[in-house]
Amino acid sequence: MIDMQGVTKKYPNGVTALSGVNVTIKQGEFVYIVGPSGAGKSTFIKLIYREEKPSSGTVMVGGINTASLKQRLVPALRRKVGVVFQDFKLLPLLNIYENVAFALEVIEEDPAVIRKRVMEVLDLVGLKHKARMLPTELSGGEQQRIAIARSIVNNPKVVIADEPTGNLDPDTSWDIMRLFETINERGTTIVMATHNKDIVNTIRRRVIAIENGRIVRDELRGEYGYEA
Amino acid sequence: MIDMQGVTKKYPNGVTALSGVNVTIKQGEFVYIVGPSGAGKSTFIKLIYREEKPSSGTVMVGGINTASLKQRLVPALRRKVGVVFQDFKLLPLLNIYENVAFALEVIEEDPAVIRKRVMEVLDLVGLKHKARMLPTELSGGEQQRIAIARSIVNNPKVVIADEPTGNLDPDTSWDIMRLFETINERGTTIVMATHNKDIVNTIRRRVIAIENGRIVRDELRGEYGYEA
Amino acid sequence: MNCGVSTDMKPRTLRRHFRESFKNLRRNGWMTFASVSAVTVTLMLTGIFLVIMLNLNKIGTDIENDVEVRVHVKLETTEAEKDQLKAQIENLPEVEGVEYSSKEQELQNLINDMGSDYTLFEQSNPLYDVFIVKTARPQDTPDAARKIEQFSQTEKAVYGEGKVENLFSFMKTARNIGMILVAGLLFTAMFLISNTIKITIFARRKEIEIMKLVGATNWFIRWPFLLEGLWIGLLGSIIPIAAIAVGYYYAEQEASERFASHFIDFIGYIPLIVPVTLLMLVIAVFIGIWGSFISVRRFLNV
Amino acid sequence: MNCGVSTDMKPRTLRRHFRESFKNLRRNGWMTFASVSAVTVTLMLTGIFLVIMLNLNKIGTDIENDVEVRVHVKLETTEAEKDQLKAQIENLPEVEGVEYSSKEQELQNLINDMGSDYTLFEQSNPLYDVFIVKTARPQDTPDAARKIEQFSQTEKAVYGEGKVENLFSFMKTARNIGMILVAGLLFTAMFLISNTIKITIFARRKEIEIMKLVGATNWFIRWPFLLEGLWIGLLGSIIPIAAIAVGYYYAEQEASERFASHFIDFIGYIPLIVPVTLLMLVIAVFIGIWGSFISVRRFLNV
Ligand SMILES: Nc1ncnc2c1ncn2[C@@H]1O[C@H](COP(=O)(O)OP(=O)(O)OP(=O)(O)O)[C@@H](O)[C@H]1O
Ligand SMILES: Nc1ncnc2c1ncn2[C@@H]1O[C@H](COP(=O)(O)OP(=O)(O)OP(=O)(O)O)[C@@H](O)[C@H]1O
Ligand SMILES: [Mg+2]
Ligand SMILES: [Mg+2]
Repeated sequence: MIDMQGVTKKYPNGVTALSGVNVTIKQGEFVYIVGPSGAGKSTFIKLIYREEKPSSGTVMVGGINTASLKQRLVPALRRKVGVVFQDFKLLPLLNIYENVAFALEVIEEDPAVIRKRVMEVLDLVGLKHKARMLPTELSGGEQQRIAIARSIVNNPKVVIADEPTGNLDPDTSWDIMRLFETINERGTTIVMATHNKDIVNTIRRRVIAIENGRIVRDELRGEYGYEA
Repeated sequence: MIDMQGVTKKYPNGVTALSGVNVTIKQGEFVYIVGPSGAGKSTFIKLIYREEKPSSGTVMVGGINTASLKQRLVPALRRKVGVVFQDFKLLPLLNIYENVAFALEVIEEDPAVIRKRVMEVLDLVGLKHKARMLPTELSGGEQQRIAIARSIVNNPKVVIADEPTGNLDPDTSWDIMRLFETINERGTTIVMATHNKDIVNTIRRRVIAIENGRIVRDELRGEYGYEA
Repeated sequence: MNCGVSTDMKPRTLRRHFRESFKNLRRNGWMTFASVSAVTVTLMLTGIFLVIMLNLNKIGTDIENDVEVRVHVKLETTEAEKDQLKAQIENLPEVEGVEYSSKEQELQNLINDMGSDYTLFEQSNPLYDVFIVKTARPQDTPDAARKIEQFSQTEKAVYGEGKVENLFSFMKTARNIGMILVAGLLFTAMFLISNTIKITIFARRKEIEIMKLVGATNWFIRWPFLLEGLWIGLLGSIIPIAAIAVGYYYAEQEASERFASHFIDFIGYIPLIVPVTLLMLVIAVFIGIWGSFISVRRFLNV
Repeated sequence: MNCGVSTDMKPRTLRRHFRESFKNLRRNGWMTFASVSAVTVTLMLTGIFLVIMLNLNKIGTDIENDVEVRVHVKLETTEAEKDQLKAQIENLPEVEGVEYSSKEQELQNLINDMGSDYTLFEQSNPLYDVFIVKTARPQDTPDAARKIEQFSQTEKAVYGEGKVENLFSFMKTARNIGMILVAGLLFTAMFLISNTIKITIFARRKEIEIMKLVGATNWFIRWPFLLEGLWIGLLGSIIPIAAIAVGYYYAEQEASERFASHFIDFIGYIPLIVPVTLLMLVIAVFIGIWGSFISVRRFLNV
């Protein structure tokens, strides 16, 4: 599903965020990306939906080389990848319903289907009753759950989530994790950058640890591994 | 230091975020605010630095009634309260150094003092080497640490931090907590909204739990108390 | 995984874009107002200026058309010879019309113009019979005069030599300046409208970025913006078009009463209002859409 | 905890605001460019228009000043009586100057103007000796003519009755229209400049909000914005001021050569350029600052 070979990412300001990364993630896997602040987790994730292109090496997603992908075909890639952004990236002038519906409108889905499906996922994240509110009228954790709802609403083949529980209390975090597990059981690949030791150590899955832009550990059924 | 009596906050859209809150926080205290997503923690914090005014009840900060405070005097209040915002609120066009220095420039501090002090706090949060970068060039956790640096740079009497470790790995989180403890030992009041069970249960301080806009628990040396 | 995004838009998606463009006007309330009022003010200025320039041009043309050749007929000329001269003049390709005025009429005109002092001349009229000749194009007057002077019965062909050439050269310069001004104003109007739209879209570049990241194609993002540009252009042109339509109605009436004696004659209501209105509409709509188009494009390469 | 923030600014803070305003121009590069070019284009238009209107007004005034009273002196008047009449005319309060022209001179002028046909009159000159009277204010011409007509040696006082009144009423209307146009254009320029600045500041409202939350006073936030408005105004006025200064230099030279024969005389270089430049500078700077001021104010109540 996702295959990175010899990937290095150097930002224009000279910072090398990733270097020599080799990773293969198969369809249906559930992968945690862990590592200290500024290690390169978000950069790793941005390479998958092509917010960033690798400086060298190849990133293949579903058989597509993202670096050589034509501008015109980028939307097709992004529709197959649901993303929970670390900073949510909700459209500030659209209400919650419209924000989530947007991901279905871009694939020109039937309006009746959109209505049904959006209310469904809003219910899954427990925010059906806030559908008509604007993002600025929600708490941090609520915004995060909207971002999660949007990432899964169009049943993407891959969901990549950057710190999806950073603004959530443990209870709500577990609810979200159960949601991800359910989706994963249906065959969706899940890649999740996280700092949440409890979750990683409880729901044991493959753990890829990044430090200083390099993969330092890659274990099936791994642990969080950073102890304070 | 901070005294809320009968505080209710109803947002213009009709949501009641806090109701009947009575709390007194003394100078020098260290208080955790815990509770589920959307409980009213950020609203509680916004009342202290007067981003929001109470719908009813009184909020006194350092003897000032924030609701009746004249517009002209609001800056004086905010200079005594260092805030780590849940969404960081860094100025996007200023670099890291300038963002942190801004909190000292507003109090017309001596430029030499500003330089020294800003580099000092950037060092404390481990980001001295990124002083010339823009916020968009930092990782989520790095941005959060800049927000923390800015909140403490002018040695405020109160530091209120909304989820200050939400984007940090456990190691870095502990570093930040040690920083807060040091500041607290020097007499600064610290009010911190958090979802981090480990921290609350390890560094035992007063815990105020909010659920559905009401204070449901207020214990000295309390525990996080929400178990999944 | 199959690549590519269908480029045909479903009809319901077009409907969605229309709905979305209206919603965006409301969502961006303040910005919409600022853009619409910029269009309004700019078009108002352009429209008023256009109306004035077109009328000045008309008046200039009227003055040019007043130029004529006065052919003094030799004193001893017989009626038959006069007819022949008239025919000769009419045969000239430049000539459009010839009128005869006897020397008695001429003296009467002179007395009317200059005052009764000239009644003295009634005893011995020193004037000539004249043919008053109009050319099809006023600029041909000097040529026509030169040719007429060759005819045997012509004593003299007078057309204000020097003055007429100066008038034409002045009008030519004035027209060139006017054209430059109109072109400059149209350019300015277009620049200001598209500049305003650009700034408002610049302020929304984050939105565009997010839409792209969520999988929207460039055209999916563009459509509502283009439609917004269209509505802003249309909304902004309502007041100027109405104001000029009403204002010119009264201005033209007033002018035809007040200036009738000065040979000043405004362009008729319909012949002026129709093209001016159309031009304003075209500018507003075209620049609205085009301004949106190029501004959105800048932020689509994410 | 002590309330209140000192309202006196330290000198180093003012220096900081200057530094910050320059940095902001750079940080907002694209927006700065858009605002500056809006100011440039608007001022260019305003300036050119002003120059044209001022010159048209000048030409109109020149035409008005050409109006004169021609006093026909009775045929039997002696030289002494003529001197007395001249003195009487000069004593009128409206009158500025009186010139004498004998009937021989008058005929010569007529022949020069109308052609040699009129040499016939040399044998029996039907014209009068005339005094040519100029009034201080052209509008007083009809009054002066009426008074002069009462004097015993006056045969007739001619000033183009009817035509002159029409000319004045036309000029008055034209001046009023011109004034409305200039006022409208100045308003438009100010509106467009401040509107552009408003939109750019609207796009930065989040910044203002954050600054307030971090403890900045309203004036601390305002200063750099006001200075930015000032720089944008100044930067935007460079090109139009330079272009008009150079352009008018050549236009005036060209005009004085080309139109000398038409009594068209442009306003001198310095008397025109100095006030026009100052006006443009004032508009740019004042509206730059004022536009920033009112726009920032909208977002300061956080
Ligand atoms: N500006 C606002 N306008 C309207 N409603 C708001 C606004 N801000 C917050 N709310 C609502 O008030 C309630 C409390 O929000 P608050 O941000 O205080 O929650 P919180 O405890 O900080 O949650 P989290 O842990 O998710 O950050 C929520 O239901 C939220 O939707
Ligand atoms: N757009 C950018 N331009 C320049 N440098 C960047 C950019 N984004 C990230 N970086 C740098 O790249 C490195 C890795 O950043 P990244 O966001 O991938 O870290 P992360 O692992 O997600 O950290 P966190 O846990 O704090 O979110 C950091 O040093 C960061 O400063
Ligand atoms: Mg990250
Ligand atoms: Mg919160």
